[in-house]
Amino acid sequence: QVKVQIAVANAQELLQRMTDKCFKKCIGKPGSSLDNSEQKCIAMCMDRYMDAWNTVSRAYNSRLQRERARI
Amino acid sequence: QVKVQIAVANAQELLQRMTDKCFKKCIGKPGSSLDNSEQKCIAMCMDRYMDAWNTVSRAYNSRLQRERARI
Amino acid sequence: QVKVQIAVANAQELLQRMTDKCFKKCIGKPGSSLDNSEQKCIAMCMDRYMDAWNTVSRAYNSRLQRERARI
Amino acid sequence: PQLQHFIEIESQKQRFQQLVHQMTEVCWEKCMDKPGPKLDSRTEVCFVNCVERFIDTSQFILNRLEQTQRSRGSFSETMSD
Amino acid sequence: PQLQHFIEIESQKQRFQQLVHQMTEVCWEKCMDKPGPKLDSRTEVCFVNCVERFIDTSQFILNRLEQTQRSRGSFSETMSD
Amino acid sequence: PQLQHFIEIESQKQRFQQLVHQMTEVCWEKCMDKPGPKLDSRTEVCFVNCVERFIDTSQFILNRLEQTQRSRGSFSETMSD
Repeated sequence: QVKVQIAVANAQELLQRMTDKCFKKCIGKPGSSLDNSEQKCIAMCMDRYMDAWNTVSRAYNSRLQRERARI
Repeated sequence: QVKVQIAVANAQELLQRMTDKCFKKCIGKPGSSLDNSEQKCIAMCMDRYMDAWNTVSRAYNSRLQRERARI
Repeated sequence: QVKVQIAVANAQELLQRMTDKCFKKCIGKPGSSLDNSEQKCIAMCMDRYMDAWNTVSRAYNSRLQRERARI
Repeated sequence: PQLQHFIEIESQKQRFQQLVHQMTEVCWEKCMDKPGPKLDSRTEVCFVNCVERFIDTSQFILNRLEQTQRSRGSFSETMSD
Repeated sequence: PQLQHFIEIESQKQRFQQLVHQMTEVCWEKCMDKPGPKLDSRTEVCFVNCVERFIDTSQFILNRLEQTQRSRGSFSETMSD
Repeated sequence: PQLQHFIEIESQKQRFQQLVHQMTEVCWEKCMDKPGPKLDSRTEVCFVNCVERFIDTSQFILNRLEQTQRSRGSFSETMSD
């Protein structure tokens, strides 16, 4: 239960930061609808943000492991 | 009581964000006093920030209503 | 005990904000190691951030004192 | 149950207000160049569109995330490990 | 009452420190171009002025907000609804 | 003790995740110009280096702060007063 709550909180935090970053990157002056090119930009931005998150997570993990091995 | 506490917390959050935004927009290099033109800028900035807050609040509210109607 | 906890929380907050500011100021494109010039920049940035923190703390304190005296 | 209902309503309002604060800040950066003596209609339209597009973006991302999870299921593993 | 006094003092300190962190960050952006080997006096004056003007701005806004509320009373409704 | 162990592990994970969120944001600004159809290898290397340098910076600052405190002891006074 606690695990699920933490996972949900993390997913929400990721979602919020991603929305913020991709909105800022992909929407210039907000128009009367989300046009096609903006949707494509958001989709790509999302995928890259997930890649970034996973890359950072792996890099941090391997750093922690190296430091533990050093001790 | 809870309602009052929430309203106070919201007013404080608005005040803090407004101070931050208007200080950044109106004060270039901070001088030895808040001069007249800076005060005028802050007063206008405040009013516009309040307008923005109210506009956003109304737009968000009407969006929520439209979505509820759709279901 | 509470005092120590607060002091620790403050030191952590300072450390986090300082790391963030000095990383942004001193590291352009992150390379394969923290080179000498980057280390020098971080050391200077840290010292100036501490100076800034102390100056702000003193200025705020003296302002509070002046306001109390006025009442 | 009445108290519970009250708490639920109040925390809904709280989330509403929090998002209003957040969107006001984001849209302020997008729509407000220099604060003038009045909120002109072009800026007001910009704020309204900004709110609508921000919510669209948020829903677009949420929907797409759910679809990806259903087909891959890789992200939830990453998050819980 | 002693414990209560202690808690009050400590949470006052906490608010003080929090504002110091916040103003250090705001004034760092306004006053510090490139960190040099020493805090030169011009930059130090800038930091002191920045703190004073930030508090002036905060008080100016608070006073003006209170005046507006007294005459209109519209904002508090918006906030509590 | 089992529950305590569980809580400890979970809050460690929580700190880990929090730092991942923070570094993703910082490194996103440093490494991502325009999101393309793929994460190219140059950008991926930039993210890995960014994480390593961010932790280096954090450790460098922490070590130097501890050294300064040991020799001067002035900061901890400022912070607790």
